[in-house]
Parts: sequence; C-alpha cells; structure tokens
Amino acid sequence: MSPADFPRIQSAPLSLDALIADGRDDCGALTIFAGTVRNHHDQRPVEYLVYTAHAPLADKMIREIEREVAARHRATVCRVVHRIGRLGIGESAILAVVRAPHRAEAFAALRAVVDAVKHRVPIWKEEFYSDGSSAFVTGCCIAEADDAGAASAPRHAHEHDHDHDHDHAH
Amino acid sequence: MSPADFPRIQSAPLSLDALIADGRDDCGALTIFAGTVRNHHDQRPVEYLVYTAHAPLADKMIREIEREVAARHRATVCRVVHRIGRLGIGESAILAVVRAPHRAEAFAALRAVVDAVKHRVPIWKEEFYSDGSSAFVTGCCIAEADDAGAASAPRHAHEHDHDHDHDHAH
Amino acid sequence: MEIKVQCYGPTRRYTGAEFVTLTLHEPATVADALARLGERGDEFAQLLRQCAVAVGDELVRRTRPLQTGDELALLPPVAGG
Amino acid sequence: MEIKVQCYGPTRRYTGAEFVTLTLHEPATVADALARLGERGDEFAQLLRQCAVAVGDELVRRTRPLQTGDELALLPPVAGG
Repeated sequence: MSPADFPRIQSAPLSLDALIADGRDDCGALTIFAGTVRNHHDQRPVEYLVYTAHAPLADKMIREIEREVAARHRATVCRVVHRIGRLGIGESAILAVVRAPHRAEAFAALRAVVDAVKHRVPIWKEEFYSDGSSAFVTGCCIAEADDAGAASAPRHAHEHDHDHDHDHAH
Repeated sequence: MSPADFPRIQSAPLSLDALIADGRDDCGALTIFAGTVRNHHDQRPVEYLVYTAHAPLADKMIREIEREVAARHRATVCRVVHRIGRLGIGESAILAVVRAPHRAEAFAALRAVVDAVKHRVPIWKEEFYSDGSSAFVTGCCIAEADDAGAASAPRHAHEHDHDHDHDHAH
Repeated sequence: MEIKVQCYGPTRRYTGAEFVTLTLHEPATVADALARLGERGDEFAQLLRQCAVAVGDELVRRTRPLQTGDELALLPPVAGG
Repeated sequence: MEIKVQCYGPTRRYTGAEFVTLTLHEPATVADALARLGERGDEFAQLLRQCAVAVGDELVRRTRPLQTGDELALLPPVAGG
C-alpha cells in the first residue's frame, strides 16, 4: 500500500518508516513532526491517553487539509496520520510528513498541516491521571462561524485550556 | 554510543533511527528535518554531490549551534549531523532533530538550527552535472563582520545564488 | 419523527450513552434536535453551542431539516494531536 | 617565515592544491598571508575577501600575528545542507 492510501486514522501504532517509504528525487527537503504523549500536563502526572475520533469525517478532513496545505505552500507531499485508542507515555499520537523542493516551504507546510489537523479535525483527547481521574482536553469549536446558534465568539473554548501547545495562528 | 555523542560530521550514510533512539517522556513534540540531494538545480540535471568540510571546526560549531538554539527556543534536545563525501540523488546530506515540550518551540528550533548550520558551518557543496561539469554552490561568508579586510557588505556572496533554499532571516 | 444522535468526546458524559434517540415534532431542524438535548442541563446546553454536527461524513448546519432515520453526530470542540 | 595554508572548498580551484606554503617577512599577520595569496589573480583576491580563516578549530581575525609553522585554514563562503 502506498503511503498516500493509508487510512489517516489508525488504531495500531504509527510507523514513521511506512510514511516516508516513497522518496522523491525532486524534493530537497523532508520535514517530520511527531506528537508524542507526555508524562505530565499542567503539572499533573499523566498515566495514559485515550484518543477517539469521528473516523470517516476525520479521515476525509485530514486528506482535504493535506491537499489544501500542499497547494498553499507548494509542497510536493503532505501527509498526516492520527492514532486513536489508548496510548502510553512516549507513543506517537500524530505523525506529519512534508516533502518540498526547498526547506522554507517544508517548514511552513509542516507547521500549517499540524495546526490545521489539531484545530479542525474531529478527534478528542482524554487524559488519565495517576490518581485515577480523567479529563477531556478542551479544544476548538469546529462549527462554522456563521452557523446560527453555534457559539461564534469566542470561536474556541479556551477558558480551561492551559495547554501551551494549543497556540492558534489568530 | 548515545546520540548526543555522535560526530556531527560523518562520511557514512546518516541514520535517522540512531538520531531519535533516545525518547523523552517529558517532550510532546519531535520535529525532524532531512535535507536530501535533488536531481536538479536551476533546471540543470544533477548527477551527484560532493560535500567537504573543515571537520574539527564544523563539529565544534554544530555543537555550539545546537546549544544556542536549544537555549533560545527552550528545546530539550537539538541535534544535527551533516554528511560529507559523495552523495547520490535522494541521499540525506543533513539531518536535524528537535525535541521540545510543545510543538511551537519544536518548529521554531528546527528551522533555526537548520538555517544556522547552513549559514555558519564550514561545509561546501560541489554539484556534478550530467554534462560532466561541476560547480561549487555559492554560499555565506563566515568571516566576522568586523574582521578588517573581509568583505562585510554584502555579507553573503549572493550574486550567482539562485537557490531559493538559501533564504536568510535578515 | 425519531432521530438518532451519536455522542462524541465529552458530550457522552452528559448523555450517559454513545447513542441517544430523540422524538421530535415535524418539521424539525438540527437546531431543534440540539435544543431538545439542551433540556438535559445548562452545562450541556452550553457545550452544545460549541458543537458541530455531522450527518455521514459531512458537516451540516443547524438550519438543516431533519428526516426520520437521520443519524446525527455530535462533535464537541476538538483536540487532536 | 613559512606558513602552511590549507585550501577548502572552491579556494583550491585557484591554488591548484590543497596545501600551499607561503614565505612571509616577519612580522606578518593573517592579512599579509591573504594578500600574498591574492597576488595569484583578481578573481581569487575577491574570493579571499569573503573567506574566513581558522587555526586549529578556532576562527581567527585578519589582525592575528603569524608564527613560523602556523597552519591556516582558508574557509570560503559555506553552503552546507
């Protein structure tokens, strides 16, 4: 199976090798991002995470984001896979790979595709702590801004979000 | 040998696996850059490259740049290896790896460390073309700006440099 | 008419189940289904205002008319990666 | 005094060899060594103005005094990656 055909939402451990198997002779730059499970969040010790997704919609949206980011940043290859299920500390939740002729585009596209997937794709992260409790990580509203009845301001539910990772471009 | 102890200038093919072997439970973000040999440059078909370096100085400077970038961008791990010798199309000339608690730092540090190594470390790239000719890729002057007698304006020898990859921060 | 709602992420904490069936008067829209769910409590109603809704693999607006047998996916704020 | 110069990258195209030995009148500085090399041609002299110089694994300035036996590394503009 070509990397381009992979399901973007996977319950098995993610393989970087599989994702970069197809080299490109016309690309001088390869950038990779791996988002891995940290052993703490806001000073609370984390035991493991459980990711869930609306898999068909998430798969479709990730492919759309890949195409959109590749076109905008003139990247040749742009690819993201996200894992669901239970993940231990150090495991990869998300892998993103970009190939571009030059490095400036590869850096920009990598950052853009990871941010877009984190902010727009129906995936949820529940953290399980050492004391036995758990909590969903507060995230981004994906209802369209002009969808009557949906909260449009603030667009993101940030009240309890102290995750510095969660930095928006706006 | 721990990845931290690797020689930064290597004549054998670079191994990404070796460079990311030591995971970090406190880091949520891993970013990787690979600069690979393209099959063309300015529309000229490239057959192979030869990289040369002032190895002792280059090794020392890469380690300094790693420390400097890690401190500035609060990255936990920052590591670069550069290959020398003859490289075929698709082979990696440079690998950079950054680990940081959060992705914003990991993206910024990756870009910064790659740019710094490309602009400041005594490494030279000679391209060999299909017609049998060769040329050194024009680069950046690394003499100190106030070193009397050294060309200080322009600081970089850009007259014949159409490599879009070669984008300076200034 | 009967509408099935699949609850993703933290919305399940408020419904207590992955699937909820709603009985609505016709004609009804996605907004009506959300309003009915919101009767379960203020905190949930607040979360519902931050939810997107999908049918199949398409995001739909709150103005979309519903038909018997529609299955809605309730998508609260996302946090991948 | 005799000074050895190791030529890196494209500088070798102008000297025709990796190592060049220069005989300079004392006292002499790095700048004097570069001036002597620059006598080989205008194009090389221009490249020399864009060169850094190292002794061992230290970059040195053009004002650095030279001693017999010093080995200079001639470092033209770099292009790694």
